[in-house]
This record gives sequence, C-alpha cells and structure tokens, in this order.
Amino acid sequence: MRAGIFAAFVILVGAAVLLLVFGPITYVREAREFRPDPVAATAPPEIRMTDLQPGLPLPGPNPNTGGENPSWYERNAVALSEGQRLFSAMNCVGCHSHGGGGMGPPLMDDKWIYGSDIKNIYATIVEGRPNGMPSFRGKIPPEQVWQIAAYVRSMAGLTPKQASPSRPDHLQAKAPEASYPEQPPAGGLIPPSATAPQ
Amino acid sequence: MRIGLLVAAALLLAMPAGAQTATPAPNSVAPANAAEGDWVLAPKDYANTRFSALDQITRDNVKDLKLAWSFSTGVNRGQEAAPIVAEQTMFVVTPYPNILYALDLTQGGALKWKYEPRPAPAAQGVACCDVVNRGAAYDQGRVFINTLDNHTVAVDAKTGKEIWKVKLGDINQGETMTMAPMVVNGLVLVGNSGGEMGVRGWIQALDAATGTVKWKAYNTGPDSEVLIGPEFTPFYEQDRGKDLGVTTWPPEAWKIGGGTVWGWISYDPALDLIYHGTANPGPWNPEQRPGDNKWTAGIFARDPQTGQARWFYQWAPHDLHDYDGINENVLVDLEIDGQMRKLLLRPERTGYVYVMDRITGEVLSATPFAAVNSSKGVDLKTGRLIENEEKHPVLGKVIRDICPAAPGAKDWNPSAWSPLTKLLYIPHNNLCMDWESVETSYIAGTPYVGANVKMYFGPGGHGGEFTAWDPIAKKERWTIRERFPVWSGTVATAGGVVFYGTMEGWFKAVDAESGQVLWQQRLGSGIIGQPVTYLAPDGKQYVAILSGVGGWAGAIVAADLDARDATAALGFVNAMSELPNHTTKGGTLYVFALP
Amino acid sequence: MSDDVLRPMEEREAAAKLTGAWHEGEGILAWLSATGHKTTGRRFVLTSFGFFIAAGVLAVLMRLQLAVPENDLIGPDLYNQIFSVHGTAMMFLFAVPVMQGVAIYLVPLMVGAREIAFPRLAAFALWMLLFGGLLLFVSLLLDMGAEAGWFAYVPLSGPEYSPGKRSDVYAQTITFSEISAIAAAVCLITTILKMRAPGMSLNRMPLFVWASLVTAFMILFAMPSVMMASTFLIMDRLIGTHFFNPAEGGDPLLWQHLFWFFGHPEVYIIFIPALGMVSHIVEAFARRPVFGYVPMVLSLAATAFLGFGLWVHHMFASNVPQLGASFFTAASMMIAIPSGIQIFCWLATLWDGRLVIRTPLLFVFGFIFTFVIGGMTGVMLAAVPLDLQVHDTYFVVAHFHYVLIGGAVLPLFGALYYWIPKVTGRMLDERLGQLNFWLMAIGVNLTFFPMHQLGLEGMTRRVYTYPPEMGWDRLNLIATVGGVLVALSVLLFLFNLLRSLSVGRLAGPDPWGSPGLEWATSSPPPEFNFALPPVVTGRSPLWEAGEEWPVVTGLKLDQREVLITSVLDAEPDHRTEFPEPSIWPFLAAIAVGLTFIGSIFTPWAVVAGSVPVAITLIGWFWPKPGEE
Amino acid sequence: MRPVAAVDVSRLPDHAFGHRSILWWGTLGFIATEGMAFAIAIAAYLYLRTRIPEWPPGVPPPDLAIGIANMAILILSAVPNYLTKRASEKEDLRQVRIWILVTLAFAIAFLVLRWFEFASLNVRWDLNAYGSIQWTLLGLHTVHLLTDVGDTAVLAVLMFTGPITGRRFVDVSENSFYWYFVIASWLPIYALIYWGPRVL
Amino acid sequence: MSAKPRAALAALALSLGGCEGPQNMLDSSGPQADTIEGLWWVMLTVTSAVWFLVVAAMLVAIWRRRVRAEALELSGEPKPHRRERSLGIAVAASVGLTVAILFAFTIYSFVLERRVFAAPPKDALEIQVTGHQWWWQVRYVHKDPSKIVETANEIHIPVGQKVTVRLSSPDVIHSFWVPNLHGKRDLIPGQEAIFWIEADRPGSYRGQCAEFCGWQHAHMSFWVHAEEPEAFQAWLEQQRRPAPEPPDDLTRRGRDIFVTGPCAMCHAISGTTASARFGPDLTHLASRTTIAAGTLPNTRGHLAAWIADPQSYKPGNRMPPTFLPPADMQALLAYLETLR
Repeated sequence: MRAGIFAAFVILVGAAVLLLVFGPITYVREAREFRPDPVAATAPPEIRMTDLQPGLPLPGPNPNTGGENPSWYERNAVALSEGQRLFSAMNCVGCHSHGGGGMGPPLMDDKWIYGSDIKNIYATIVEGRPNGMPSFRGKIPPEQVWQIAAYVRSMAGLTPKQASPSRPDHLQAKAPEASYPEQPPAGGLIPPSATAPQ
Repeated sequence: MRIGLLVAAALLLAMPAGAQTATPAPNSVAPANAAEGDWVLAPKDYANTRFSALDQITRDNVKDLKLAWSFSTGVNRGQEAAPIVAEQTMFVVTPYPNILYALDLTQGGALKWKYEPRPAPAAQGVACCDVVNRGAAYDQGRVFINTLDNHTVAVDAKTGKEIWKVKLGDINQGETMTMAPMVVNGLVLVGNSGGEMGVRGWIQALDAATGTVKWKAYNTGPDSEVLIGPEFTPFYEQDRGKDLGVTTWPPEAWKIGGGTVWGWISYDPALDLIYHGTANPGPWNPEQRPGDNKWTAGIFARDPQTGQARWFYQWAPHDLHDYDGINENVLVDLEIDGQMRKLLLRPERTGYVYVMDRITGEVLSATPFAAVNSSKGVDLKTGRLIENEEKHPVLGKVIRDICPAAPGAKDWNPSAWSPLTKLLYIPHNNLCMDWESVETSYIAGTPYVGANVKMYFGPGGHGGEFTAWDPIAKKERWTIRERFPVWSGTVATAGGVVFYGTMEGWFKAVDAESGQVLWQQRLGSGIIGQPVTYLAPDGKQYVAILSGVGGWAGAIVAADLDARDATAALGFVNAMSELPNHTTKGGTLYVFALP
Repeated sequence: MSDDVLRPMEEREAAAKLTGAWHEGEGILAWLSATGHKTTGRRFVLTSFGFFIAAGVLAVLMRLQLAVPENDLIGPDLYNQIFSVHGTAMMFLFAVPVMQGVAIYLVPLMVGAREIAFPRLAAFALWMLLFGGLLLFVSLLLDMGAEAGWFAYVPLSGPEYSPGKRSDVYAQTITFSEISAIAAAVCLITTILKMRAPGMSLNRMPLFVWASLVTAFMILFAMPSVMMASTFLIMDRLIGTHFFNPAEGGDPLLWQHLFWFFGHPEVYIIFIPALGMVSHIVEAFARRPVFGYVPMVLSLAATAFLGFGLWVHHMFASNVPQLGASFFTAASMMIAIPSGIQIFCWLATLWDGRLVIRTPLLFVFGFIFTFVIGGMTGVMLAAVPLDLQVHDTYFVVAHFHYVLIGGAVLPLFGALYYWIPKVTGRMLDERLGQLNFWLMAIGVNLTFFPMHQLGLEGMTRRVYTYPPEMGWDRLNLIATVGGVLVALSVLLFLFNLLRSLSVGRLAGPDPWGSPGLEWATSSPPPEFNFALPPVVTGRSPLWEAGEEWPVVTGLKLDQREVLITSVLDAEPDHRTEFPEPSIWPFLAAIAVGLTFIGSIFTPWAVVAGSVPVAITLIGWFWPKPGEE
Repeated sequence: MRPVAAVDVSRLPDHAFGHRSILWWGTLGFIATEGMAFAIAIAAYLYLRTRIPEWPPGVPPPDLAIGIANMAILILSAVPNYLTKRASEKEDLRQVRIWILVTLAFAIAFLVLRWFEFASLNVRWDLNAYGSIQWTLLGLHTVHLLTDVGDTAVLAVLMFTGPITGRRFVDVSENSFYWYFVIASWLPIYALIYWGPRVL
Repeated sequence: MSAKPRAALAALALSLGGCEGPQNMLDSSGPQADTIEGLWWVMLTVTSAVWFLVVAAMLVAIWRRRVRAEALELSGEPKPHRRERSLGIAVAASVGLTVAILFAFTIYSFVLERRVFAAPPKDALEIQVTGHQWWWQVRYVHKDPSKIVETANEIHIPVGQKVTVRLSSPDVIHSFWVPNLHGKRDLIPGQEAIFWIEADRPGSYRGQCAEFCGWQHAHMSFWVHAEEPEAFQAWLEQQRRPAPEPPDDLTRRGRDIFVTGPCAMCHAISGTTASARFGPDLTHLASRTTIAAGTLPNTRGHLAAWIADPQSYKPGNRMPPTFLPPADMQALLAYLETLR
C-alpha cells in the first residue's frame, strides 16, 4: 500500500516536472492553429516593388494584411511544414528550387539581398522585388505568407531546429531543414533599399 | 569504320582543287547582302552550317594564334551570343540588360556606339535559365536584337539609333525572348521563350523595315492559329488530322502548353522554306498533359512569306523528359544510297542525329550520338520515338539514370558543318538524371515545371563531349571528352580547324580531320558563347568568342546558386557543383588573330 | 520418507533466517532498489493499470465526442491525439505489461521458486515501462501526443505529414515498452524453464505458466519487428533516411508488413495469458482439473505459431497479391481452431464440474459470451471480400474490442478477483464484485455491439465526428452510455479494492481451495515465497497431496540461494546465489530513458547518452565488494 | 499436510556452465530476439530490393577490401574466443586472462576497421532507401559489437581485479557464447551489404 | 439474396434496423456488393448459430451444475471425475464441426473473392481517382486527351456497366469505399491500385475515405451517382464543356475576382486562366450536390460561409479563409453559381 502511494507520488512529481520543463518549449512548436486570428488592422503600406505578379493583374487594390507576432510562425512545426507545402504549391520551388535557387536566388545560403528578418521576407513575397520577384499581394492570404516566410528562414537554418521540417516524401534534393545548423538570426546583408520604401 | 574513311577520302579527292580555298559550299547559302568574310547572322548562313570559307588560319599555323584585342561587356552573366560582323563593325549583344555594342573593327575594336534598350528588370524573374541572349542579326544596315522583356528592336548599324521597337510578349505571362533573330527576305523571324512558365509558344515574322507583324504562328492550338492550311502535308500519318494542336491535349491545356521557339531557324532559298524547332510542352510533368501534345518538341517547315506550315515532324511526341526541339537544323545536300538528297541534319536533344529529307520531312535515319536509354530508337516506319517504359516518369517516384538528361544530349549550342570534311561538329553533353514528377499548378507568370530533377555526368564520368559526326556513315569520327558539358557553339573553317570553348574557360582549336587539339587558351571565364571568324578590314582572319559562364549549365556560377540543393537550376546544379572551383563570372569578348 | 518429516520448529527457524537474507529493506533508496518479483510484479500491474485508467478516461472522452453528430466538444487535432494515445497505451502500456506483471508475480509462485530469474532485469523492465508510459501521457498533456493512430501508418506518421515531435514520441514509447516486454519475457522464460520445483516436469506445468511461456516466446520473436519498424520511422523522421519514402525507393507498405508482423501476434500475446487465467479460474470454481490438459497446451502453442502467419489479413485492402491474400485467409480461418478447442474444453470442464459461482467465474462466463462473438466476427474478417467491406469501419472496432475486452480484460478482472487475495491477504467484496461484473458485462456489450451495426452502415474508424444525416446518432449515443457504464464498473472495482485493503475478510493461504502451488504459501507470500520449497508429483499439487507434503531441503538459508532444475523434467541441477536488490536497474533505466527521449530532439543524444548507459550497466553487473 | 524432506540439494554444485546455467538461457533469449531483429532487417533489405529496379540505385557498390579484411579478423577471433570459453569452463584463470585479452584485441581491431567500413559503403543513409538499409544493417551489427566489446572489457578487468568466483567464469563463458552470435550474425549481413548490391 | 430472408436474418442478428442507406453495405446496389452481402448473411447465420450453441451449452452447464451459495464447499478434495471419455468425444465432435465450417468458409470465400476481383473488360470506362488530404480528385480518362473530364468529390457512372477505377494518392494513404457498390481499396502513395465497380440500379451512393488520413478524415466523403447510360453520357458531355462565359456584369466581376484573386492560386476553372491543381477543379461546381468533400450542401449560403470561413467547418483543411468585401463576395457567388 505504502509502495502504491509512493509510486503514485513519484509518477505525479515526475509528470509535473516534465510538464514544467518541457511545457513552455513544446507549446508553440506543437500547437495547431486552424483559424487564424481575425484580421489584424495593421496593413503594411501600399507599396509594390514590381509590376510582375502571378496570375492576372488585380482589378483594384486588395491589401494583404499582416498578421501579428510573426515569430510565432517560425517556432511552430505545423506552420513551417505548411510553409514547406505552400512553397511548392505556390510555385516558389520553380524559381528558388528547394533553396538552391535557379531563376531566383538561393535561399539556403546566408546572403540576403533584402534582409533575413521574417518581416523582410514577408515584404518580399507580398510586395515583390524589382529584379524579378513577383508581388503576391492579394494572391496569398497573410497567414500563409507568414508560413512561407517562416519556411524560407528555416531553409537557411534560421528557425529552431526542433520545429523545422524533416525531409519530405520526394526526391532527396538536399538535407532536410531540421538538420541545418542554427545560425545567429542576425546574418545577412540588408541594403538600404530593403528598409526604405521605394 | 574503314569503309566510312574510304568514302570520306574519296569525297575529299573528288572535290575540285579550288574548293580548298575560300569557296563556300554550294548549300551554305548566305544572305544575299552579306559580304564575304562577314558574319551577319548568328548561324552564319541560312543553312546554319557555321562554316567559314576563310582559310588563313590553318591546322598548321593555328598554334600561333594570339589575342588581338578584347572588350569587356560589363555584364557578368552567361554570354551565349555570337558576335555579328558587318560593315567593318562588330555587334555584340549582352545578356540582360541586352546592351548592344558596336565595335569598330577598323580601330581594333574601339567602341563606336552602344544601344541600351533598358528592358524591364522584372523580366529577370521569368527567364528560366539565366538571362541570356543568343545574338543579334544584321540585315541591310540594320541590327536586330531581342530583349529579355519581349521587344524586338531594329537599330541603325551606323549610328546606333533605334529604328523601331515592338513589344511582342508579356512578362506577366512568363514570356521572355532570348533567341537570335533570323532575317529572311526582309522578314525578321523571332520566337518566344518560357516553356518552363506555361507560355504558349509562337513564331512571328516582322517587317524588317517597320517592325509590323506579317504573320504569327502559334505552336499549339487550332490549325488556324498554328497556320496549318491546305499546303500542310506532313510525312507521317500521326501528324495529319484536324486541330491536332487542340485534340492532343487535355482540355484547355494547349493554351499553356509551351512549344516555344527560342532556338535556331534555317532557310532554304531554293525550296523557299524555313525550318524551326518547337520547344518542350509544359509542364515537364507529362502526366498533366496526356496526349501527343502537338506541335511541341518538333520541327516545322513553313513558308516564310505567309507562315503557312508545309510539314511537321515531332521528335518527342508527349515529351517525357523536357526534350525541347529547338536545336539547329543544318541544311545540306548529300548523296545517300547513290542519290543526291536535300537533307536536314539535326543533332537532337533526344540523343539522335536525325537525317531528314527537308522537302518531305521524312526521317531517313536517326542514330544515337550520345548515351541514350530514355528511348530505344526511332521507328522509321511511323517516325515515332520508341519510348523506354522503364524510364517513363511516374508521379511521386524517382526514376533513376535517365540518359540523356533534361538539357538533352545536346542543347541549343549549335554545331557546325564542314563541307570539306563532310562532318558535323557537335558540342554536346554527357548527362544523365534522376527525375521525379510532381503535381504543379499553372499560375501565370510563375514556373510551370512539375519535376524534381537531379543531373549528373553520364557514363565515363565526364560531363561533355565534342564529337565529329559523319551523318552518312552514321557514326562518330572522333570525340573529345570534356569535364563539363560543352555549352559553347562551334565554328568550322576552310583552314581545317574547328573552334569551340569549354565551361572551364578553354578556347580550343582542333584539327577538323583528326580531332587533335592544335591550340588552346584559357579565358577569363567559362565559355558558352558562339565563336565566329571573320575577315577584318585589315584583310586578316580573326576569331572572336565571348567568354562569360552562365546559361542553364553555368547558372551555378552566374547566379551564385547553392550546390547543396541538388535540384537547383532545375537540377543542373547537381552536375555542375564543381564548376565554381574552375571558373568565375565574366563577360568579355576575346578576339584572336595570327601574329 | 517418514525419517525426513520436518518439525514445525524447523520451518519457523528457516523462515526467520530466510527473511534476513531476502528482506528488501526500508526507505526511499531501498524502495527504488527493490527487485523482488512480487514487488516488481505488483508494481508492473499497478503501473499498467494506471495507464489503463488514463487510457480509459481518453476512451470516455472519445465516446462523449461521438455521442452526438457534428459535436464540437473535441476538435480533430485533439481527437486524433486522444485515440492514438488510447490505442497505443492500451496495447503497449496496459494489455501486454499487465499480463506480464501478473506473470512476474505469479509464475515463480506457481512453479515453486523463490524468485524470478534475473530479478534486476525484471526491475529494469518495470522502470522502462513506467518511463515509456510517462513519456506518452506527459506528451499528450503537452499537446505532443501521438497523432497517427496506434498503428501509425506512414506516410501520415512520417516526416512530411506529422510535423513536430508527436510521432517521435509514439515511436520512442514503442521502444520503451518493447524493451520492457522483451526483458520481462527473458526473465519469465528462464524462470519457467530452469527454476521449476523438482518434479514439475513440463507436462505438469500449470496452464497459466504454459501460457506465460508461450507468450514470452512470442514476445521474443514478434517485438523485434515493431522495434525495427519504429526505429526506421524515427530515423526517417530525424536523420532523413528513406525507408518509407516512395519517391526514393522506400515503401509505405514496408511499415505495414513490419507493424502487422508484430501487431497480429500482439493480439495473441495479450490474449494467451488470459486463456491461462481462465483455465485456473474454471478449474478452481468447477472443482475439477481442466478437461484436456494436453490439447489445451497444444492449442496455446498452435495459436502462437499460427499467430505469426496471418499478419497480411490486416492489409487486404492494400495492394497485396491475390494469391497471398488467399493464403492469409486460410491461415486466419485456421487460427479459430485452437481457440475453439480451448472453448470446448472449458465448456466440458464446466459441464462436468460442480460450479461454485463466484465473481471470478462470472467473469469467465462473460468472457465466453463476449469473446466468442469477437471470434466469430474475426472469422468473418478473414474472408477477403467481407473484410474489404468492414475493414477500417466500426465493425472492426467492435470486433477487436470484443476480442480484447472479452478475451483479455474480462478474464483479467476475473483473475484480479481470484488472485488479489493472494497478493493482499484480504478478500474482495463478493457483492460488489458481482455488481462490478454485471456493470462491466452490460457496459461492454452496450458499447461495442451497436458498433457492428454502425460499421455495416458505413461509419468508418477514427472519425472525430459524423454528419447528422447518416443516421448513426442513435447507436452512437447507446455506445456512449455503455462506455460510461464500463467506466463506472472500473471505478467500482477500484473502490472494492481499496475497501478490501482495510475491511476485507482475511484470506488465508488458500481461500478458494485451489490446487496450485501459489496457494501453498501464506497470503501475502513471504519475500522468499516458500520457507520449504515444494516438490511436485502431479498437475494439481494441493488437490493431490496426501498427508505428506514433499519439500526441498539443503538450500542455504542465510543467502539468496535458489535451486536450478533441468528443463524437461525439473530435476535438481545446481544451486545458485541470486543478487541483492540494487539501485542500478533504476539508474540504468533513467540513463536509457533520457537517451531515448533525448534522441527525439537530437541524434547526438544517442552518443551522449551512451556514456551514462555504459556506466550504469557496468555498475549493475559489477560484483559487490563483499563477494567471496 | 506435513512437510517431508523429499529432495536434499545441499550437495549440488553452486554454478554450472552451458545450458545448465540460467545465464545461458538469458543470453539465449537475447540472442533469439536480436537474431530476430537481424532477420527483420534482412527481410526489410530484401523487400526494399523488390521496390527498386536498379540495385544499387545510382551509386557504386561498396568497396570490398576493408570488408574482406574485417571479415577475416572476425572469423579469426573465433579462435581466441573458443580458447577463452574453454579456459573459463576449466576455471583456469591464467588462460582466461590471456585469451580474453587476445579476444578483446581482435574485437577492438574489428571495431576500428568498422569505422572505415561505413566509408566504404559509397552511399549516405539519406540518399535513398538503399543507402538507408545499408547503413542500418551495418549500424545494427555495430551496436551489438559495441555492447559485447564493452562487456568483454569489463569482464577482462574483473578477471584481473577479482573477486574471482565460479560464477565469474560462467560470465566469461556466456560472453564468449554471445561473441559467437556476433560472428554468426555478421555472415548474412556481410553477404547482403557487400554482395547484395553486386548479386541481387 | 432476396429481401425476405434478409429481413428475417437481420432480426435474428438483433440488428437495430438500418439495412438501407446511401452508405450501407447491407443495401447493396451492385453485383460485387451483392456478392459480399450474400457472404455476410451466410456467415452471420452460421456464426450466430455457433455462438448460440456455445452460449446455450454454457448456460445449461451453469444451470445443471451450479452449487447453491450456502452449500459452498471450496476447500478439500474436489469431486472425482469419471466422464473423460464422453467429454472427449463431445469436444472432438465440436472441433470437427468447427474445422468443417471453417473449411467451408475458406472455400466459399475463395470462390467469391475470384468473382469480386474478376478483371473488368479492357474497354471499360476508366476513372482515375486521386485521394488528397481531404478531397477526391476524379478524372474520366479518354483516349482522346481533349475529352478528359476532371471533377471532384463526385463520380457519375452508368448503370449496368463495369467501371474501372484507378486509385492513387500523392500524400498519405487513403481508402476508396462505396459500401453500396463494393468493398474498399487503399490508395497508397507510390503505387497504383486498379479495381472496378458496377451499379445495377440508379441511385446516389455515398462513399468515404476509410483509412485514417489526418485531421479531416471524417469529412472526406464523395458521392457516386449511378445513372442510366444516356443520362450519364449527357452528363459527361456537359462536363467536357469549358465553363460558360459569364452572362452579365455581376458574374463577369465574379469571374475576375476568381481569376485574379487568391482562388486561382489553387483552383482551376476550364475556360479561364485559372488552372491551378491544388484544390478541386471548379469548372462545373454548380452541378455538384455538395461542397468540401461532402461536408456541406452546395447552396449559395453554404458556399459563402465556406469561402469566408472554411476552417470552422473543416478545421485543418487546406483552404485558407478569404476575406472579401460583401459586394465582391456576392459577385463571386453569382459567378460560381453559373458554373453548371
């Protein structure tokens, strides 16, 4: 009997310790958020850096609104893996391959023409960039852009390894993101053109 | 082999002695207004022989070749262009931003003028395989170029002033233009690029004087738009029928089906026919486009005045492996089985040298010139490529060891024909690939590929070869192996010397008969351009080549791609991961002469 | 013989000395170091029962979600975790270990041994089970629970479709529980083969011992398959191997083959010990030895053997070749024969016995009633055409719950009522017991019988909700009510157990008048089991004993000395000294556990963990300083 | 019922070798289960072979030299292993000390070469399924090797430090038994890893 | 099997009713489901009989041999037993009967299996069904590729004809199951499964994914509409047409919103530039009875709700919410309703 109580005590304490230790770490990684928060009111300014855009030209302004707390996306395993899926579905892969580049620049290296911050990448996707990056404004909903942006960062090892995607069930193009060394997120070159509106 | 040699020797002996000096072969008809020793079109002549009758540089003295002068283009991307020589001036067009330079040959290449078309920067984002340009064309005092953002421009050769500029396509639809224009009878023939972006391929004829469109032929869709009419008499049964450009596609797919024209156009003045290839169908993933996908990956013979198709032949019906059909068509007249035939020689991406009757479009022979396992030959009865089921792409499965790889046994980089040796000098690849088809969406202006590809060097472990091919004996005379794909053009001269360049940057002169390397020089960057040779105002023969690695094969250097991703640059980076150790970016014109 | 009659005095002296040698000590350290088979066995059962209750709570949650159509009590994400953890826990953390726990406790007693072979290994098995279960359930609380079902088909559980660490947790839980099961199986096999009382030749072994032996062998041969599979899975997920990637030459069906090569025998691993328990209960309450001892043993062996030959019948709907499918149909039909033999033998025993109807026997009746239904639906599932219709529907859910609850849980509860007096020394309340039985029997049938119908009507498994227009709501509601009844019955059992600990009637050594050796010692048994280890002359020693009770003498009393006998006839062979209790198994389990859990997060944990694992294992095997 | 002393075991020995010992049975249990794991891995290899048209797919087969050399070492190690086992069963401490060290030397030599065997596979585990199973087979055997080398090393130390009892010799004997398993299990795995890509 | 014994047996099996329904293996509407249903009733009859016998034997034994609680005698010598021989005969006979029944079942199952899997004729209508997380892509194959028809979550088949179904999956394992027509077949990535179905009477049959495939496994259903061959041909012809031109300004605006907005990034409408393939093809959306793989009925209101907030109906599905101003939403809905 004593042993039983003791066992229950040990189990409970063990469980509590594990919960306390791992809870904060795993919470963000494992959460699955199906419905994004209602639109945040903070739409980035209407600037488009290129006339190139996928699909037909938009008939009128269709602002892409930003989400809140973008760092959430790059620590969440599902967001990153959705980003990986969308990276193919939205044809990013056609230009940037699986991070090595092609028509577009590579994304897995530590050179960032327009900055490596997730907000820079978000802006690059939404606004486009003059040298060929199309503007996806109004084409991809904000939370999916955040997911793609977070995945792009994971390709360079800028997101937590524990949340980064493992290899997909496709041709082995490269080592999976989860095996990239984590780098200090400061990396990259941010030219003035990326910070000032053009 | 021995018989082949005997035949070749006999043919050589049979030639008139005068032919050894500066007599153009009867079939290599140059544009009427071209001066002897000029180089007015990228393929040199209508027949696409890239043969120069100049013979000052011979197999004996070529070893003394020295750099005469050089010129920096200021653009460090892949230099695929052929320098054009006319009016004692050399015209060089750079990759994007497509600057056209006129260099004064009377003053050792001093800059005469430059023309900047300022194409839209965004066009770089829809150019599939580096932002290249394959050269200008000269005709009657005008220089024609295509810009990456789909403009064809006529520039005054004397002053560099723009004469006309027309917009022919839309980068938002993924279209670009990279080909060298062809000028035939006052018509500028141009086509679009972008088979990887789901564009609909076309060829147009513009009035050389005004730039107005004379005709436009699509390569997919209903007969009325493909310009197929009553004159259309293809040789093979499978190419006959109404609106095959629609019915051999899933519904609507022909509208985004590729079949662009970004390669070479030949012209036979006697038959008054132009020959142009059509590129791959889009997307690469063949499961998304069941059917034969007419009229992609084939060749059209058209009337240059009306654009009406005369015949068509499809190299790769329902193309499985991105075998664009845009390579050069070398028009020669040769004796086959004792009979003089008007032929069309075609070293094709599928890995075969096709010998065709250019009047009818009949395939007389198709012989592999490189390692081929993606197909098992060509059925000469039906004209169909015999597919190898084992190498058939399947959605979601990696099919390994497909040879040749997606750039084919030979890509756009043109071969040369020497009427003296009766050999076709083919710069080509030795690449195989792993291929996984994946589902892809058409989103206008974004890539429409649907395949993960990993290329690597083929049997033997080398990436490229330079082969002298005897189309009659249907075998190679000699082959030079190169570490990397031979992505440069080539030129054959009456001096018995053939020039080509390697991606490491070696510019080589080899003996046209034996394949012995007679001279070579390392240039500043890898060579993917087209060598030309010309007679300068000083009466000397010069050889010019643009150095500047890039293009699809050299994108890893030109665009700083990351070799850790094997699929980068549509899979080419995997094969070229060593290239950055051998060369760097560049963009320089080199001109060589004997001292 | 009469010269050797032992005086009661001698027995008492011996007991005192033996207590000195075998005592496990007091305090936390001693508690963690305890290795005695009764301690380990009790803890095994308690631990797995704890997981049973936790997984049962999940089952109730699922039933509540499904009680009405388009219910939004639990969303799909949580529901997927809940049913995955429920299945994983019930199979790996409850059904197998609880049977092993009972065996660890009872087998040494039943074969007249002082201790289980390799007691430290058994303790290690316990800790591995505990840590594996904690990993699974704590992960669930962290929103990191397994999410791809207990058979975790790839690619759904693979790297692309199960992001995060959820499926890694699943794979490592499997590894924990497999190591535990294999370790316990090695202990049991050795105990059964080498430590039986003199005279207990193989053909005199109690049926539960036979069942445990057969099960242990099945574990040795089945578990490696799922261990390799889960290793492949975790390698695919963590270091990018391609075992299950169809693009790069792997195959999702490889997982299914490996999993079911384990997964089908797993059912028998769970269910064969229960058959052994049933035989003991029937024997005791029918007041006669089980009819057909030899066919019973042969049936157990045949079930085990055939159990390895029908894994493909879980894969009829996948692309298996037609001929192969037919073979597996035949094999699956055939396995009903040994089960049939056993049922008929028990019926014969009941027919011929004098039935003393007590709670354990009621559970046996419940077992026959429900298990035969499960068996009959099992025969239906063996037919490929029918399987194609009902596979992956609620019909199958009904089928395997009938088999597992009917075939294992009901006998287990019967066994608990039967043997708990031996463990605690006190009787459970009979009236509460009977109420418990009826609640459970009715609850189980109410929950699962309608599911047959639901399956036929097209309700598929693992749906977190269903549309109202399908007409599945009424039957689902009934099932939910049944589920609540089952939960109540388990609560009632716990109440009965806790109550008996203080107010239960004292049991005495043999409260049921049973024939086995485990009843030949006090309740609860002393730490050394038998002051005078028995010598066996028949299959039912206590029933066959005359005036004299033959025993073994000559074992040292001041040391942990046990007798090793020969495999077939249990002739005394040699004596050997058993190890003291030790903290090292616990520490080794901690080291191994941290290594496994760490490997979820980085493969380097395997390298880093190998050092503490090596240290603890060396500590474990290092001879104690005082040894000769 | 009166207890009657029916069997007196006080004269029986306090340890025994081979299948008489429970240690032998425990070892056998683990050998059975690990052997089954090897069998499963081998089955997985053969299964994957049926799923891939070319074998090896797109890479050269493993280099043979180191594999053959290592195979020779492993087979030769059976000799000192046999002598260790025989000496332990004779309870000849001096002989045991000598031969267990020789066996250990062989094992360590094998382990060192094993490092290079991974390199001679000519494929990475994450290239394709072929690479994955090759590495797993080799890795699986290496894990068994490592544990037995550790076990042998500990026993070797004990043989020098004592305490030396009869049961310690049983330990040595069973360790040698396990080493036979390590040798025997290597034969099919060696054949698959090195010759599978050439023959299958 | 005719309806009468069916009903009788159903009562026997204590069934709670429900032998009819659009997704019910006991309401078979095709030869294969019929064969299997026959097997079911035979097996149910025999196994029920066996179960009754076993339970009856048990009850009789209990009744005969029970000992009253007060007369309980748990200690001491058990009663000697002398009936081994007759018991042995009874047990052996039972085992023999079991073996015979199982043998008969096995043979019967083999025979029916061959019938159910008999290869369809070469020229049978061929449908490719691809399972996606969590919807069904359906493609009617034709040797003339321009006559290929692509649709989603809805399959039309002609009555009385064998239809070959080719199954594949690009993501995880799904299972294709229309209980009224046939058993299920898994869609396994990297493999293609071929089987055939046939309906012998017109009707609408519901199918559902039967292999757990993630969050929305529960909402991955589809409908099979079996029609008379003429009606089927008419439907097929209709499906072959591209989407009609929008008739008025409102619908034209709706089309523009569709092809220029986020919709076109995932969906295709034949006849427009929208040709993406990651969501269902919507060319003839308005002709379908349900949306979102059988989750919601296809009405304007449900469509609007689905576009605006798909995640609350089908949490985790791949469709993101689309925020449109009300006027744009109305235009889009108006356009989608023209897609007959």
